[in-house]
Amino acid sequence: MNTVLAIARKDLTIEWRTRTLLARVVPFALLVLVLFAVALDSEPLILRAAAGLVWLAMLFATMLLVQRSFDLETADSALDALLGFVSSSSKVFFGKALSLFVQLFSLAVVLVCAAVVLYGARVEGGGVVLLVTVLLTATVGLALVGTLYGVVVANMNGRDSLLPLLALPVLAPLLIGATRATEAAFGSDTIDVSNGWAWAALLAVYAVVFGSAGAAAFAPLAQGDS
Amino acid sequence: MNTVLAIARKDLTIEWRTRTLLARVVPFALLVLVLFAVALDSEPLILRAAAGLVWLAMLFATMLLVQRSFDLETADSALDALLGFVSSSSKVFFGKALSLFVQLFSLAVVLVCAAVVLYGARVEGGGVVLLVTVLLTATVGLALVGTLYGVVVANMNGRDSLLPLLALPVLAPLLIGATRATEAAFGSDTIDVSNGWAWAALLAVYAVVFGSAGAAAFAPLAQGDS
Amino acid sequence: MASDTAKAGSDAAILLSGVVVALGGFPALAGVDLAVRSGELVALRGANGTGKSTLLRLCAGLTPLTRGSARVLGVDVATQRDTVRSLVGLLGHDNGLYSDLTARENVQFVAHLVGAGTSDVDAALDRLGVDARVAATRAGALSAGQRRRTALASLVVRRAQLWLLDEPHAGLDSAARSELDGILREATRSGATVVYTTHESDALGATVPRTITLTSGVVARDVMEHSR
Amino acid sequence: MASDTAKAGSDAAILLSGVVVALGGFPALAGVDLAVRSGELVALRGANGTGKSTLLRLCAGLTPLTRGSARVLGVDVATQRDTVRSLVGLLGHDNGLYSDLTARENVQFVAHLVGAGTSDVDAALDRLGVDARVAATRAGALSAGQRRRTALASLVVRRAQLWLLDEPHAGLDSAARSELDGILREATRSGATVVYTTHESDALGATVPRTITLTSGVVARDVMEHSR
Amino acid sequence: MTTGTAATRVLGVLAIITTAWVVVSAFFLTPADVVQGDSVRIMYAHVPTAWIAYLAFVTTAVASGFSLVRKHRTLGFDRVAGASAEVGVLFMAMTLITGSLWGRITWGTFWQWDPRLTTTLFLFVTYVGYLAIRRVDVDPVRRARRSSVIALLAVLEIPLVHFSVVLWRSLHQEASVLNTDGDVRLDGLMLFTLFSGVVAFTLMFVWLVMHRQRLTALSDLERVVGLDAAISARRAEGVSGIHAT
Ligand code: HEM
Ligand SMILES: Nc1ncnc2c1ncn2[C@@H]1O[C@H](COP(=O)(O)OP(=O)(O)OP(=O)(O)O)[C@@H](O)[C@H]1O
Ligand SMILES: Nc1ncnc2c1ncn2[C@@H]1O[C@H](COP(=O)(O)OP(=O)(O)OP(=O)(O)O)[C@@H](O)[C@H]1O
Ligand SMILES: [Mg+2]
Ligand SMILES: [Mg+2]
Repeated sequence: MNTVLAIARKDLTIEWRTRTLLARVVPFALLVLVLFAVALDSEPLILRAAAGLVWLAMLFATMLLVQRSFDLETADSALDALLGFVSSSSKVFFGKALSLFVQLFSLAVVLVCAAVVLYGARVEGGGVVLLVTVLLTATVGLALVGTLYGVVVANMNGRDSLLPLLALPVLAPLLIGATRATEAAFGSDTIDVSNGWAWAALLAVYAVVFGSAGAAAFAPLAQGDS
Repeated sequence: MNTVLAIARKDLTIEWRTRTLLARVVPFALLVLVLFAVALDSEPLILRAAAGLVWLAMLFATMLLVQRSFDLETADSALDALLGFVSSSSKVFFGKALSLFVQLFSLAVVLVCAAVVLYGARVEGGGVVLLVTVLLTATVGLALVGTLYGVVVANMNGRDSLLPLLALPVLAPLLIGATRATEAAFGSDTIDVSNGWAWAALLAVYAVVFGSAGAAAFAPLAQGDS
Repeated sequence: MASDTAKAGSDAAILLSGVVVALGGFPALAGVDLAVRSGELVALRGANGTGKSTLLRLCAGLTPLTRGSARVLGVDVATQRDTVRSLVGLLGHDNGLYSDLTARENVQFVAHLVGAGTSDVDAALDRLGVDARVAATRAGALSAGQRRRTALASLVVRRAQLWLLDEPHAGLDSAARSELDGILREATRSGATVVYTTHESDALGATVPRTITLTSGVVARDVMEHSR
Repeated sequence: MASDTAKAGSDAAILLSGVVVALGGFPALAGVDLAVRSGELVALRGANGTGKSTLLRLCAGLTPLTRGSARVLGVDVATQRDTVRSLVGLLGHDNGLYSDLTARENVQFVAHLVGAGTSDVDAALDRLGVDARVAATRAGALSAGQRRRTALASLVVRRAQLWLLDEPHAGLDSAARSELDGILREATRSGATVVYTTHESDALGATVPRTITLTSGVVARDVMEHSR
Repeated sequence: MTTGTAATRVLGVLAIITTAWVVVSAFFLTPADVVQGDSVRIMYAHVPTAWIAYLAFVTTAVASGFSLVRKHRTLGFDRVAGASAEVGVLFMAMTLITGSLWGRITWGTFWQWDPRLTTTLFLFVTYVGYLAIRRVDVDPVRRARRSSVIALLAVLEIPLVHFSVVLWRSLHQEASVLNTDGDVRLDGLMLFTLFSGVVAFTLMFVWLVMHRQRLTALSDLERVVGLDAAISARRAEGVSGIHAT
């Protein structure tokens, strides 16, 4: 446990020092939201798509953060050594996933606020609790899947382009679920709040599946890299 | 000229050997098209936005290809040496932009075909000539801007996240222009073909501006890197 | 040619027999038989591309075995690479540092993971001549030699049972070299086994107890000094 | 302390006076005065972190000058860095190779850009002992020493007027070292100037015409051998 | 050297015969649909290819599981996994192509953003990614581990595709525009032809995988033989090196 925290803290220290999230990923994600609006070019249309666009931006931001997280490890072959220091490689998995979760959750909060401001999305009443639950479960899922596929492509030549190819299809269900649940929280007329909770529950299941898969698969994956 | 070609050929040889474009970026861009559709989740809406979505996907793919193109140069500090070999750094600029253009143009053709199949976009008659012109001018612009900002962030820590932040705002006009012109070529009812040609002309101007800016600015930018 | 690889047994730190490692179809190691006893200090020599780094990476569990059998500290490298990794300290051609942490934070991180204390960190940094200013500078900004020193400090904190060092002298100045000499001899004295590669004739003082020379992926010579 | 930096003039390959280079606020060079004549062979020595690499990178136009004046081959480094770059061949701690091209393709690419022919490429590879198999292997898969040899072959093809080499011996085996010795001496004989850093006492045979020692960012000693 | 054996030849012949029967039956014996007309005949290719693609991906997952667990025959199972995934991607591509042609005829467009179509596309891309990972040139054991993990996760998408209609839309109130299973009513001969199609494609799948698997096994073997030669060459070099010193 201590090890997990130490690894997460190391990543967050580096993040804090380089301000990657704050100075770069957050502006990038906001920009993506704006670009969507530009590409769509129609008010009612944007409002309808708000939830989907927020999560799409989250997906792209996840790719960036995962790449960054593993570039740190592979730039000077630190991962090789790191795996020798810990008693079980799954600790590395959870440590890196934890720091990713913290970053993604902060980003998600910012993006939802941006959606309220930019797209005119509205959250009220029971929607708030649902929204927070969705943000939590979905970002946990993103962090776990991101870390898992991050280590798959770590050390590979051209990993920047390989990561999205592998991770995005797997994240598609998460995108759909999070979008639907967020729509419900935004008070859409095509989906009600109770249905939103059903989606949130599915997101939780998704996170658990990938958490266990990641813990189990990390060792053979990390072992294999050079 | 010879130097420009040699540099472009080197990049394309590496591309051919690693198949980054074919095996990864093309699937990634197609995936982005699909994810957009999933996030929007409404047929008529998707059709309306088709042109915008194609160019948005192109923008993201450009980020990947530019990163890859400069990772090659900086991984072992090859750029430092390369700049010493050429009589003028603008040759490096045009060489790298040329190889990027070749890759982006192929990608654009694939994406437009995908839009026809997936989004039900239609091109006929005079639209074809307009479309080809737009693809050419817009990808030239993308290649030039991408190369210019690629060298700005080359050698910077955490460039993966910095590049989109810097380049995307600059590319916003290109996104708008290419979207409008492509809409016209797709036979939209909000914009006609002659207007489309006006946008295409603007794209050409944009490309020329960034071509000259790039040629002029490349030397001081490349010099400044550590 | 004093070959002396027959001594196996339970106290063997490294025991290779018929080891082949193919990289991209090329046999970087083409049948290596080798036994290193616990507590030995071994220099690995040979021309460029003869397989020294490959041998070290194999023993550290980083490169898969293609043929033959390899045991490190009694553990089978082919099947239990995870265990091997946790017993071995490897310094490769890369330093394994996080460039956005300071030199001290890098060593501290390792110390935390392996359960060493702050005093160990200070002692290690001090020993390798990483002064306070350098220790407080981000690793990415350090000079080549300072980075190498920091990586060695992490290794000292680590206290592995088997030390594998790939050209540890590269980039170090003469002061750091003689310090490294002392560190390696001390490590073997306290029971650890040390294998390092080098291209320099006078790298570790004049007398290295045992020198193994590789040629084209096989052991060509294995020379012991008579007394330690 | 035989200081001998006063000799300036039009045939100076490097002429530094009062050079300060600050990196992240730290004066890596803290006032260097130095003159190197064309055709000289100079070894740069000093402990880790004393500014050797910084000095070479400054002369190659890769690091900006903070104070003082610096001319390389008659060109002002502060204002005409592009020109400086094209006159100087630098081998840094990195090798500058494209890992997806083969060793031969890497050298060939350089040759193409600088206008050298295929025979030059073959000669350079041959000279540095890069055999056909290694030349046809992607640079990313080569051993540390093979990569270094390939980078040196590129430099030979380059035929720069001023050669700056940062620990060129690191990773090379003894055969490659003596070949490098020959290459550098030949280069100076044909009029080029060579400055290299090293930590090894016997790196380039016994007699190096001139040895400059840095301490804490300033020149501490500058020793000439009496005869060349 | 060939990759054929008596078994594969029998399989091949059987596959050809059943396929021929399916073609004849699909085009000439079965009736046209009341609603869809002759275009319904695409179904006999479309549906079986989808199911065989599932079969292929499940095979990949099972083989990958064995490859991860077994210490010794890792590479053998990995070869089967790879071969099966290749064939599966081929079949899935055929599902997509026949489906969109069918769509072009019945809906007037190649593609609709229907949940099943979309998830099918994701499934397809996932396995394209899987094949991309397999293409990365690393040590075979390492590659086997990585791709096995991916295959085991990817196979979870199949239920997603199959139940997507229920999962996705049921939460929406509107009925689905495209009802994939509703508007085709199958009489006895149609059903029989459909299942003949399944049988024919299964045979073809097994035949293709066996060949593909053997082909990679052969090239692996060739690599081993090549390695043997390379090892002796390198050892010879080493011996001459020893004499030189
Ligand atoms: C590109 C377009 C299409 C794709 C990607 C596609 C994909 C699929 C898939 C994956 C299945 C297997 C479902 C399963 O059993 O889990 C399937 C089954 C089926 N498809 Fe399609 N399809 C497409 C277009 C169409 C069209 C246009 C029709 C008819 C109008 C159609 C009719 C059917 C029928 C009748 C089945 C079998 C019954 C069922 O399992 O639902 N499909 N399709
Ligand atoms: N993918 C590959 N394809 C072909 N040859 C390879 C590949 N990977 C490694 N090699 C070869 O295997 C050998 C690896 O040698 P290794 O790195 O162990 O050498 P070394 O003894 O450490 O050399 P150095 O002294 O230069 O560090 C080299 O000859 C290299 O060319
Ligand atoms: N951003 C920075 N902040 C603080 N100090 C820095 C920074 N960048 C460089 N330095 C310091 O400047 C010096 C640079 O030295 P340089 O790399 O030139 O040393 P060197 O003589 O080549 O050493 P080595 O023998 O280790 O290669 C080092 O002491 C380093 O710590
Ligand atoms: Mg080596
Ligand atoms: Mg240095």
